[in-house]
Amino acid sequence: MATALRTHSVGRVLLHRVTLTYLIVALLWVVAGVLKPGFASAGHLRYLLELAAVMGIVAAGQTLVIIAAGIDLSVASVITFSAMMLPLLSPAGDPSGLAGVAATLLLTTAVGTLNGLGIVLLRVHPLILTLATATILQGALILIAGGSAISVNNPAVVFLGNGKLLGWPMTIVTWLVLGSLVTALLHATVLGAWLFAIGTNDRASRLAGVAVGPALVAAYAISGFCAGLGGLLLLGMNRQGYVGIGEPYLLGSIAAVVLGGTSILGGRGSYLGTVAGAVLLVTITALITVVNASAGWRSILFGALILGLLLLSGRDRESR
Amino acid sequence: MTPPVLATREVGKRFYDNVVLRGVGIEIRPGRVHALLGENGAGKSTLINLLSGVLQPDAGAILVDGQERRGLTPAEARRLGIAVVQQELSLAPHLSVAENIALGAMPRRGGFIDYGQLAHGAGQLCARLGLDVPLDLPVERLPLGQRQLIEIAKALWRRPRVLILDEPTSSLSAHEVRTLFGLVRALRATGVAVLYISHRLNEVLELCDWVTVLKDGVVTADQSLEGSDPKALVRLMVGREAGDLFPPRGTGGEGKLALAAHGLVGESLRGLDLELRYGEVLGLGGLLGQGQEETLRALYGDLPLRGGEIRVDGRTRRAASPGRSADAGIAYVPADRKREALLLPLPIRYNLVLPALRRLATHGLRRRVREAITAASLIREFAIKANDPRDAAQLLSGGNQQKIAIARWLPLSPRVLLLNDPTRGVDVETKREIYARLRRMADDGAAVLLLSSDTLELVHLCDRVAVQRDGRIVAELDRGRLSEEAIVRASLGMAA
Amino acid sequence: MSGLELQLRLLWRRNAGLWSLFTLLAALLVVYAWLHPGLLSIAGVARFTQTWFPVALVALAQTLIMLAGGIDLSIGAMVSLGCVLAATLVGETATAAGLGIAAVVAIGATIGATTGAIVALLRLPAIIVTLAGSFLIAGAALLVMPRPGGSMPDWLSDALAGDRPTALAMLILLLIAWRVLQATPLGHAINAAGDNPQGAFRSGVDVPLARIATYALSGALASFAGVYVAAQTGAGDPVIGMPLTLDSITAAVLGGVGFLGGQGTLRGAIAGSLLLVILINVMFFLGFPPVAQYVAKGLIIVAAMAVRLLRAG
Amino acid sequence: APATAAAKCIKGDRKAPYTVGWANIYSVPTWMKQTSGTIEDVVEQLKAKGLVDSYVVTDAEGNANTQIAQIQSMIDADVDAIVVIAGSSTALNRVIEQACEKGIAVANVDSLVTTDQLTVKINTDSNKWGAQAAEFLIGAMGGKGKIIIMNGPAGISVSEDRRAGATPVLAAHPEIEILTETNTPYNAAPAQEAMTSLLFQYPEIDGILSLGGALTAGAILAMDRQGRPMVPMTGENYRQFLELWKEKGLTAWATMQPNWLGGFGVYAAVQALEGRDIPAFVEVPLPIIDNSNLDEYLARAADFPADGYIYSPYSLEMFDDLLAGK
Ligand SMILES: Nc1ncnc2c1ncn2[C@@H]1O[C@H](COP(=O)(O)OP(=O)(O)OP(=O)(O)O)[C@@H](O)[C@H]1O
Ligand SMILES: Nc1ncnc2c1ncn2[C@@H]1O[C@H](COP(=O)(O)OP(=O)(O)OP(=O)(O)O)[C@@H](O)[C@H]1O
Ligand SMILES: [Mg+2]
Ligand SMILES: [Mg+2]
Repeated sequence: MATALRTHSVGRVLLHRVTLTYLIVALLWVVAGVLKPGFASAGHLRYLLELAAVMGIVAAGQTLVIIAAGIDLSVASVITFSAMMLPLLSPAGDPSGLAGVAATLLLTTAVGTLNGLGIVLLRVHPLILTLATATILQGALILIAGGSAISVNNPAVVFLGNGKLLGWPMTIVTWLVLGSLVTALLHATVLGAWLFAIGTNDRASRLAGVAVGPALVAAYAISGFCAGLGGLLLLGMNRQGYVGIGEPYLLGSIAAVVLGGTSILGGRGSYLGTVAGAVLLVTITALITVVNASAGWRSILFGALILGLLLLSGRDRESR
Repeated sequence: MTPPVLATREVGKRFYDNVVLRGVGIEIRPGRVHALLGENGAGKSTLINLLSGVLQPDAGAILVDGQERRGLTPAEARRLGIAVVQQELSLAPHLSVAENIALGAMPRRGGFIDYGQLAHGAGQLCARLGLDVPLDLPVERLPLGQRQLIEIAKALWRRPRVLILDEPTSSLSAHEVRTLFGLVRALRATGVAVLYISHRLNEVLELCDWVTVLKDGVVTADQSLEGSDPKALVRLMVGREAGDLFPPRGTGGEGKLALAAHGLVGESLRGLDLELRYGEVLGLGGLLGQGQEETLRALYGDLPLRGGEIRVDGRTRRAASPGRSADAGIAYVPADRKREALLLPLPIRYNLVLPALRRLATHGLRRRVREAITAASLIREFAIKANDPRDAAQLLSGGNQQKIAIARWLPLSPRVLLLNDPTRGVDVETKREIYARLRRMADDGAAVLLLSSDTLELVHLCDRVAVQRDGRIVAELDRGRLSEEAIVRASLGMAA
Repeated sequence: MSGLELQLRLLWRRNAGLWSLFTLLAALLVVYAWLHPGLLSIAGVARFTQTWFPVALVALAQTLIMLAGGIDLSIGAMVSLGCVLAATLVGETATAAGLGIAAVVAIGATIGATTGAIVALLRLPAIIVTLAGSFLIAGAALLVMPRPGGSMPDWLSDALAGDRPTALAMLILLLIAWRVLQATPLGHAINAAGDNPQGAFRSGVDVPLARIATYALSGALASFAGVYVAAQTGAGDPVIGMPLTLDSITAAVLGGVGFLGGQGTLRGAIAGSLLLVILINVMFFLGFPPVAQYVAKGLIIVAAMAVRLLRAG
Repeated sequence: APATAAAKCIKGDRKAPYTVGWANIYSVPTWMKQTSGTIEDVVEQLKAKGLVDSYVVTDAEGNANTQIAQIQSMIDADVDAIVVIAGSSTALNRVIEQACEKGIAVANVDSLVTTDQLTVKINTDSNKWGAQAAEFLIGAMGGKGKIIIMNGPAGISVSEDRRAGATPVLAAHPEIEILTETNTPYNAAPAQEAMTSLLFQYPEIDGILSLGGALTAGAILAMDRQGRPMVPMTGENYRQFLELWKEKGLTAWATMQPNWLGGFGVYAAVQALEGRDIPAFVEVPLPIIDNSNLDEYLARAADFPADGYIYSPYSLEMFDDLLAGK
């Protein structure tokens, strides 16, 4: 049980492990491409990346929260909420649609902030508090659903979901920008360093003068922002929001984070790993879609793939 | 001479490229208290981990009753009668005192836990250790010193033939140490072999019969302790003559009021009054668990108060939190470094800059180079024995971890230092450095409040000592009246 | 201190954080009984416990795992699998039914033990292993029964989920069984392994074994919940358990189980599951529309947690 | 009302005005919200006639076990009629039988239970749904070609029934090749994702047999994004699908699960309580949407939510006709 751990080698191993996850993704693409021609076509891979972008953006907030030893179970509801609220929040007089985008992101960030405040001030376990937030948002969705008589015609959102910038899909561009920001936040700012500290030992962090409360609120607020942005991208990609649009991203975002090597117990992890985790998850989801088998077998194949990849990508992890 | 019950033959141990033990032989015999000495990071804990099956040697052999044991596991070591007091690390915080004492060795009857025997046995052990706590209390609610006693009770529970104590007294007060020594002597009389690790050399001289000294992973002395004195021990460990442990005292106690507490009421505090001045080292003494730790936490802003007020520089403090205190130049070194100070899995470097992180950054952006330089200079100044500052802090030896807990505050140049047993598990040379530094800081105008379980520290380092009992300060001993006896008397509630 | 006194004090101590939950529940039960006097009859109690029993079982299953420091996302799938297996395997005669139920529970325990072995021996994160497990198990359930069907003997349905409070009796039996387990070294090892795995290992506790045992027990409980749902509904449904995973986690955490293991009690989890079930019923009788139901549920669950934690200080 | 009631479960001891309960499986999805709308509308109309005086709703949040508990609560509260969309085709059997024994009129609509001890089951025929869709598609494809079948979630009766209905039709046409099938929730995004991957996989697709919900909309979006030519396809009255159909000028066919099945359930239950002899099973004919009447539907689109379903008009008179088997 007392495994020898050295951080700089942990760092190396981690990097190594993240590299390994990327290698696995590549391997998976090659194997799938050989077995199922068309799977590894450039167009398909780009599409997978676009899908992974949404997962990756939602999982960005989740990464911050999990590194701080929390968890955000409200992301699915926040995504749906964002997609449903946007048409209501887009003023008719704004041709760019940016006002609606800003208002929606502000709203979801506020939801995240409330999550953080509840966790810090009421000292309720994040699992329960974010679950309660999700439940309350579901209630709000009953009111909103069916209320929006127009499908999305917000140009900013359509551009986000469908547009291209210098030949690159906007989803991927957005992901690149957000991903860089989150990576920088984690590794180049005091806040990021604090999140690692809090996730490792919040009591010790507090006694060392770390502003634990504000840092946690910030992490949950960012998670709310990321989920909101994910919702807008989905809305743009589908041109239509509906209740339940966020559902696959709840367990998906957590799985991407953990598959990417971030410890579910907090204190250890990287966003680069999450990126690989998101791509991995999206890839195997697509893979089981193209396998012609009954639903039962597909489910089994999916489970087996996750387990297999987990085994491949590293066994020296915590025993939880 | 009786044959050794537990011994090593030429054992070696390395972690990656760090060779920690080299050809170490040690023989632990029944009826003898055997001291294992060495500077921080010399390899003592590693050696006992080998002896107790927690780690496996890379070379050499472990011998139990003269027989070589390969692949020893903790469970097997236990069966062979080897019990180790690893400090607080192996307690289950949410389980009760009784359950922890019997952890892994529950008395059973017909497949079930025998609660009768558990209550009886655990109760008896607590009594023998002078530990007066309810058996059903979760251990997380106990102060560090009492947790340490439970760790000892846990080792004794198994009626060991070999008892290994890794710095068992490092957070016990003088009174508890007496009790423990009585117990160890009684065990010795019944033929138990004791291996005793401590950095408190006079304790070693008082209790132990034999000494093995480790230096950089090699045995440099293995001899009887008869006729030794502390200086001789230091010479054995460090290889040169020992200087005075404690620095000369300055004027002290004349500065302005830094912190003043009036009628504090809260967890374990029952109307506490205390004044701390700039330029002085104020000691805080007393028996274990009289609320001394709570006093420090209250001053640091970490304890919710139900009454009383705290003045900082003469101004009443309102919303208090550790963060605000740290910003105001107040530093706090907790006793329980593993749970309250260090971020064990994170790099040493990171641990060293955590409190100063914001100070070192510009506009919230970290300055890695500055951080690295700061950490490197702290490692040098405190002689922290680290292979690589990027290693996880948990890989450091206990004493070196303790150095981090103190060193990390220095970049903030705090004006008030609240220290809870800051030299716990620290070797003599480092202690000397820490004492000198504290004195220098006080001379430079800082206010130092030192809670210590080591009466020597209180007597020889402090300008003044306040003795706490039952949540109140019951005596203040100024320099003229400072003596070990006076502190113990006040602690026990006798007139000074 | 005598052994009995120690045992009683430990019991009391473990309830300490739960009084606000218990009080809230008592209040809700009074309100419920007042709104619906029919509750206060044997049949009323029987019917109420029937709806509660499966949730209580999964809450127990989750609590076991969380106590040992893990989390199980495959509990819902296991309920589904137990349900379809029961509707396929349980025969008409008493012997056949008994054997069938035993077989289902044994399968659940085996799958649980396998999961536990993967988590404990290969040291992989439980959250992902059990997520993968949930797909594997759900897939197996679909293979056993691609769509709802099968049947359970009527007499069995009546016995387990009829007008007699069998479910309540089983719940009490389970609590007693848990007390008994707690009084064994294994039960103790489970707690210690969750609380401080390294320390427990160093103290000679067989941590991997304790982990595997909890997963096996949890698998058995979840599959039995499936059997019960099959009996209660008279048939098998390959997806019926899915929503129960989240319920199980909520109930366990509400009942005071720490996310990091080591603390919490089964009766807390049972109380947590009761809160989830009774809230829904009380809100119906109070005439809450769905919108308000969601909001109220979210707020009450947070309040139930916050009150306890704030009082604990 | 006559002394001896004719409909199942009805004992004749309940008098107007009645209390109506709506045991909703999940109130959040838009389809369910629209269905609730028709129920509330019919309740209002019946209130005006003095037949109903109160109305209670439960929401099981998608959990069949919760739905059991809530129907139990309705029995305990002694409502007179219960309308239920079943969260599981088997799980509710026993509690519904209990309600029936208590003389409560139980109308089960849309997702049906397997028990027959209730007042009335109202539904379209899911088997026919699948069969007719398959027939249209095969016809539109000229009897041969490669298709992809898009199913709803696995393990759910409705989606299994629709698929089962298509099976014999497909089997009768050996020149139809099934490339592969999908199972997704009845939502656009997952369908679009699955379809996108499949499009890359199969360069040649001649038809899409989509068996409901928003699946077809997802398929169209996927094809559109890849610039693939549209092929004949089937679907449901999902507003976005109908709009895309018009926009792309598709060869398509749609039917629907009318939301007013809910309102109809209320009406039928109250009629039964009033002593009317109503059939144990009312099969609602599947309305067909094709190019001939697509515009009629789209003309009313603005009255329906963007992520909703454009259902055919209804009235109490129409319900009477349906009950009378007309
Ligand atoms: N698991 C490990 N991996 C790498 N290095 C280790 C590990 N454990 C210990 N070390 C290193 O081995 C050396 C000896 O450590 P050990 O804990 O044995 O010292 P010690 O003599 O007990 O010191 P102290 O008096 O401070 O407790 C230290 O340099 C420490 O950093
Ligand atoms: N998680 C771990 N992985 C590897 N080695 C560890 C780990 N935790 C502790 N160690 C090593 O095990 C040895 C014993 O651990 P322990 O925590 O008792 O340290 P220690 O040096 O004895 O501290 P103390 O001063 O409290 O006695 C130390 O040398 C430490 O480096
Ligand atoms: Mg040591
Ligand atoms: Mg040590």
